[in-house]
Amino acid sequence: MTRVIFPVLVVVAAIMAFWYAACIPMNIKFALQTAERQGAVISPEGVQARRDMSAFVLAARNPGQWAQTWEQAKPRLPAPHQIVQELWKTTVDVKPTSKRSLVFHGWVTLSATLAGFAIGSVGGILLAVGIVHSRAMDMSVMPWAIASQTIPILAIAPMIIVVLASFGVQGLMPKAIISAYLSFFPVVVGMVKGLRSPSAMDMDLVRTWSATRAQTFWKLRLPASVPYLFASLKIGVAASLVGTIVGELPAGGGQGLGFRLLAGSYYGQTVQIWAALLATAVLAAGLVALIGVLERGTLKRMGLSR
Amino acid sequence: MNGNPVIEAKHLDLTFQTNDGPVQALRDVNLQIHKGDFVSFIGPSGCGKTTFLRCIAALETPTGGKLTVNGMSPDEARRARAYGYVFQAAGLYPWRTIAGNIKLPLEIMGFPKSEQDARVEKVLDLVELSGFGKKFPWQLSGGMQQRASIARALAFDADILLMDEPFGALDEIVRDHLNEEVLKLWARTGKTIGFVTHSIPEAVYLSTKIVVMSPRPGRITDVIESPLPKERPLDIRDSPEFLEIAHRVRDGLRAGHAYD
Amino acid sequence: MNGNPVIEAKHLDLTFQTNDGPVQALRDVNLQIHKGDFVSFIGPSGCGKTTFLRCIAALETPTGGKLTVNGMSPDEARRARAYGYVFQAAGLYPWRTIAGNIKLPLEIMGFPKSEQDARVEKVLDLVELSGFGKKFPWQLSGGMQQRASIARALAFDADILLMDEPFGALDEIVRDHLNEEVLKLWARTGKTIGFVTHSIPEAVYLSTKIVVMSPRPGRITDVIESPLPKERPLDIRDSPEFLEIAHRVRDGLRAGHAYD
Amino acid sequence: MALVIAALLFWILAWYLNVKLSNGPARGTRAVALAVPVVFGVTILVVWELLVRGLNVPMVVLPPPSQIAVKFAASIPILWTDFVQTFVKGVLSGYVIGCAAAFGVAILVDRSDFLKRGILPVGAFVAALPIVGIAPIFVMWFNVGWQSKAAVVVVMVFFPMLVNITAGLQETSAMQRDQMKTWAATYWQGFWKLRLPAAMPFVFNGLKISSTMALIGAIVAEFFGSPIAGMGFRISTSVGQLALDMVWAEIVVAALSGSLFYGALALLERGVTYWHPSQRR
Amino acid sequence: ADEVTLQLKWVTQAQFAGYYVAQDKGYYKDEDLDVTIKAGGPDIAPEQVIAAGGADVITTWMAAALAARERGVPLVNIAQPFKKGGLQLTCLKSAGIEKPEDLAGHTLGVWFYGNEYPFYAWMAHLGLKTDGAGPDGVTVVKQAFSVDPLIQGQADCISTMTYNEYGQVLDAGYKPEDLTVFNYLDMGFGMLEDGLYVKEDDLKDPKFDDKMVRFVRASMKGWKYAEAHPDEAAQIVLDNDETGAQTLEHQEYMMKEVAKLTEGSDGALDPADYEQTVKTLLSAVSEDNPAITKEPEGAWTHEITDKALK
Ligand SMILES: Nc1ncnc2c1ncn2[C@@H]1O[C@H](COP(=O)(O)OP(=O)(O)OP(=O)(O)O)[C@@H](O)[C@H]1O
Ligand SMILES: Nc1ncnc2c1ncn2[C@@H]1O[C@H](COP(=O)(O)OP(=O)(O)OP(=O)(O)O)[C@@H](O)[C@H]1O
Ligand SMILES: Cc1ncc(C[n+]2csc(CCO)c2C)c(N)n1
Ligand SMILES: [Mg+2]
Ligand SMILES: [Mg+2]
Repeated sequence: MTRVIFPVLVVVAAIMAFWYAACIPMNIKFALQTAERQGAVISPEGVQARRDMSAFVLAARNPGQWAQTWEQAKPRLPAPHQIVQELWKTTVDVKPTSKRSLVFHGWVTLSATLAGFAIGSVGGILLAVGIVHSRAMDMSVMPWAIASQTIPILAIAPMIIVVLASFGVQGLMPKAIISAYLSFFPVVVGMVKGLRSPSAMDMDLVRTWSATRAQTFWKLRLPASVPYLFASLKIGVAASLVGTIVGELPAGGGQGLGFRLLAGSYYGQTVQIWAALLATAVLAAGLVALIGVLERGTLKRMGLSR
Repeated sequence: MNGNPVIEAKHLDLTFQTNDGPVQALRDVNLQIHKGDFVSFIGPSGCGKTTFLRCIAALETPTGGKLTVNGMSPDEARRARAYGYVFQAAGLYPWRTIAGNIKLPLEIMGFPKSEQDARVEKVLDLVELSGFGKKFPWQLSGGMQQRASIARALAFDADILLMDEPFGALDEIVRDHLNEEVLKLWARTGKTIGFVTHSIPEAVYLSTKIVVMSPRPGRITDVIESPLPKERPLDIRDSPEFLEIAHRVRDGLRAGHAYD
Repeated sequence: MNGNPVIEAKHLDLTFQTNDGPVQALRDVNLQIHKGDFVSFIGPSGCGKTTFLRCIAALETPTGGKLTVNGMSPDEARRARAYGYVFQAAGLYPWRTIAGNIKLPLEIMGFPKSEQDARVEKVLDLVELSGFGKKFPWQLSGGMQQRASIARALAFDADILLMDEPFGALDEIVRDHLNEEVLKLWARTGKTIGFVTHSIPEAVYLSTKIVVMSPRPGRITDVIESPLPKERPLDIRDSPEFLEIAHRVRDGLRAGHAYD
Repeated sequence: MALVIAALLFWILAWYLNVKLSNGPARGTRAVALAVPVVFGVTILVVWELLVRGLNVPMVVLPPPSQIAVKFAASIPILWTDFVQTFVKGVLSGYVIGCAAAFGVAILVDRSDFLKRGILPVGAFVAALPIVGIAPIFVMWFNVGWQSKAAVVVVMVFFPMLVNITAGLQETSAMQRDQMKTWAATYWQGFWKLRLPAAMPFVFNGLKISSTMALIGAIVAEFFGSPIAGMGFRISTSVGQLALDMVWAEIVVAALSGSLFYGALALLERGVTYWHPSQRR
Repeated sequence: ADEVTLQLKWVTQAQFAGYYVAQDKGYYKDEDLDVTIKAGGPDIAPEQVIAAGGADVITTWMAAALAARERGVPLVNIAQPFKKGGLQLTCLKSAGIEKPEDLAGHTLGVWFYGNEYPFYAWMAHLGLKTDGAGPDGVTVVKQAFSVDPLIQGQADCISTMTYNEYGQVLDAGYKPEDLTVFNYLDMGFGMLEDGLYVKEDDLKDPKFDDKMVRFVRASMKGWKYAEAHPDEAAQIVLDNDETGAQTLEHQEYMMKEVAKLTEGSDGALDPADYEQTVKTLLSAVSEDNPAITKEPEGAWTHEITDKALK
């Protein structure tokens, strides 16, 4: 564990240093404009004169304004501490049930993600079972499954939402279905691989015992596929989350981290965008880690880890 | 020998259809195996030993000739669970304990729970693995795994035991030891055994009948009935009779061997 | 034998530090190998044969004692490209043809292009694979692959050839054949050869000196100088001298063996 | 209603045909391997057409395939402009830059165990960022042109590639590396002659995964600002204009270019990793 | 109570205050209506939603509604709470733009999603090409619903709504005197915004008709209340915002600006405004601007408002 923590800390520290440094050229123009308006002496004077100058030159000529680049309300690039403050404000300082709480929105997104992930992985597993057992399905479905993933989901997401709404399906479900659409594919691919992982010898062996297809499935294929299943579930859950966010974008005006992202972009609230982004990443990392824990537990129980 | 043969092949042919054209794996194979025989198949790589064993086990379908097992077709025999099959690698399922692995065919064949446990105990004992039932395969050495795999093939008490190079992956000394064990087992149970091997001493040491095959297309070039007694200590391998049979096998092999 | 030893080990110790505590792989190993010797190492699994060979090749660093190769430290010898090493599996790169594989060490060592081709031709000839240079490894049989891997170790003409169970994966008959080939090669080139094997007949058939090792911690229990002549037809293996040495080796092995 | 029943019948019939084809005597052949998915695809289109017409689905909700095809044929110049804008300028440039960057970092990570332990977990976290959130930021930073789309693609492609290349470089066996050592090979000799070729199956795995993601990323980014060309631009604009046939024509272009991109990579893979067991047979 | 589903064009904000106030103050309940207000978003086309049966009534811009009508979704305007339009092009004086003729050669941010029709009509009128800058053309970029392009210096003009983005530009530190504003309405290219539309066929059902009468009556009551009490209305909107991302300050600003647009409308559509909208749309029919190609018929009715306002 400590073998990892120290290098990670070093890398994170390096990123932070770079980040603060990057804030200066990114935000300097606006900082100078504000400062000038408040009467500070800026070189060169006047928005017009600075319009086409390089941010680096401006930063170099006005070192006195650097601090300002880390404190703007709507910066191009918010400084890390601003994001942390925003996160703090929207998680700890407000009730978790409040609409202003990221915990609340995180929960909404999470529940749609989990629902979508459940649909997607169950669907993916069933499809994989079909593909493994039916040649016709194998040959016809697989190429189209790949093609389906090249469709820009964001383009059809609104249509899915509209069509489902006309059937009275609203709220969590449309998002979950879009999220399922993104998560089923890695699960299908992984499960097909896993269900086919028993060697020819393994398959022959159960044949010598005159096992039925169902017995072969439950006693050989399924257990053999477990490691593959977990590997693809990890990819699938991350994809699920992206799907939920994508499903939230066109819907507009609802609850969830995706809306926070979008609302942030409508009102130029960059700090809010970054906070929502970070919250999403934490959620994704958490979900993947959770599956990792389940994986380790299951594989250990199955005697597959050593 | 006495009575009807347990396994009988008459003019057996098998041709695989491959992308590069047909491959004739077996041609005009004739053989009788009687109850209680220990038959070894030896021959260069690719000569059809495995294919023949698989035909008996109904894992391949011959393209010509006739093959009967206990008077039935191989597929009927398979469905009647007439044999246990041991592959070269132990092929134990890593997610099941040793006992779980041995229980697997019993579950599939629908043995009652209580009997399953009893049988597992019995065969574990038979291969000298009592006490290892709760271990996972990877916690055992290669030799022990191979014994567990034999135990698994024995558990449902089929009359015929087919083994395809079961000890190919083991080192010579462990192999010697397992050879002794198999012989003891055979003596104790009186099963009919078909055994594929690459090793001349192993074939001679174990068998009552040695079938020498030659490749492309796989034919039987020699069938040697062993005059060795049933009781065989390891150092029988230095005896003149042993060496003589070994010599005959080697000559038979040499004759039909292409090196690559 | 005459002159300075090519390889000399004095009180060699090697302990691996593992998660489960230290594992002593070699203890107090003393051995001299002279120019032109053919030395076989035999012993049960885990006795340290591979480890010893790897020490010579500077792939492991001994934790005690002294080891010299041509009077240098093993690492110096490695950098001077003093030896060719043949691993158990052929280890050919599937994306290179046979010729490309053999050329690989030559490229790395910076041989000029024209010489590379000449050498490839020569060693392909030596292992009787002329004409197969343009094939890919997977298009060859296991035996041929193993010969290609030997050719690769020979291509840059190192004085010492170290082989770690090079024929372990092959069937007995192909193995016999390759044994003959290696002997011829050795006779022709006069190289010093270190050879690890599990097979008693192989060790006896090939070597001028057989080193028997015992496990945990790996020690040398016997060093047998072979009285067999340099010229060795295959049926020398049925001669009384051969059997006697084989017996001595087997006894040495038995003494130190735990079955599992 | 009749059309709905016809759709159902057609489905059953086509499925029966596919089952027959794929289990029939010609099962191994190339023709069948091609015919079966084609039959499946055609079935979907026919069933779609029949259902849309049979159930009187409004055209502004879901147009029938025939109408999409007509629109497609009539709008080829526009579709081509959009394809060039999004795919050629945005996706390809971002893809190349992203893969190259991943390659560079992979070598760094490969050479330093410290960096490996530090960068990979952080990278995994960064990869969890939803691109839809990054897209508006990048549009703000890099302007509405193709550059911002390329930047989004770079970010999307970078991590899957890094992970795959790093894993691939570790793919060699200890034996193969020992072999290099016995020949006293340098790091770069070992890299070019052993580890890179051995890594190729992984590299292509990464290339294929990121190819589909790259296109989606570029289209998403166009939703947050673009010149008045591009697949994402056209899709969102056409939705606003209720020109759903145009939306679907663009989706067809996206799926087609995505699949072709994927197919091209698979073909290249076949050429480069001809030696890998998965490519033989 | 009768159920009514209203699909908005955009996210919850003071632009739709009248409906939220009507809901909050119980005006709908008083009319025996159970109203569901569905927020929209950038990629939700309300016309599509109503066509698919996901809503009974929608708010949208007239251009989009007429376009939908041509594409087989016969929408009818039943009420027009917005008398004036808030869409405008906001330019930087510092970029040298003071009057329409100065636009040539500049980069303009335009909203698409069906909001682009007035812009194209205006450009056609000015004779400016929209496919690239030059002495007689402008560079058009699709602007997301944010003011970033102007602030970041990526465009010299951007689309704004008086009640929303314009305020954001001011927030960013620009003074009104730094900016040149072209209001489409003032220039004669105005289009009716935010009207209430239903499907023509539905209106044939007297029960639906009656429902709409009550709905429009209650909504207009809501609008008038919101106009009179902007701060309270803003708070109501904020309470209905699910994202929790809106600020009271901004909604108050928006409500005050929106009130200027709804002021003077009793809900009934002014046929003159309708004529202007149609004229504008027909004046610039092109590949880029395929809103409508011919004079629409029956696209509005006074039937509902007449009954509602009695
Ligand atoms: N499924 C198959 N399809 C095509 N050819 C096959 C198939 N199985 C075996 N063969 C071919 O049939 C011949 C006999 O193969 P078989 O496996 O029976 O040989 P073997 O004697 O068991 O060899 P080994 O000692 O290497 O195990 C070989 O030439 C082999 O290539
Ligand atoms: N890298 C290592 N780390 C820890 N222990 C090791 C390592 N390599 C070998 N060992 C241990 O050292 C001992 C000797 O191993 P070695 O591989 O030399 O045996 P061997 O005689 O070659 O066996 P085999 O015949 O199975 O190849 C074994 O107990 C092994 O487990
Ligand atoms: C009917 C209707 N049509 C278009 C818009 C578009 N619109 C108005 S304000 C705004 C920017 C965000 O405040 C946008 C895009 C709308 N709201 N309502
Ligand atoms: Mg075989
Ligand atoms: Mg070894």
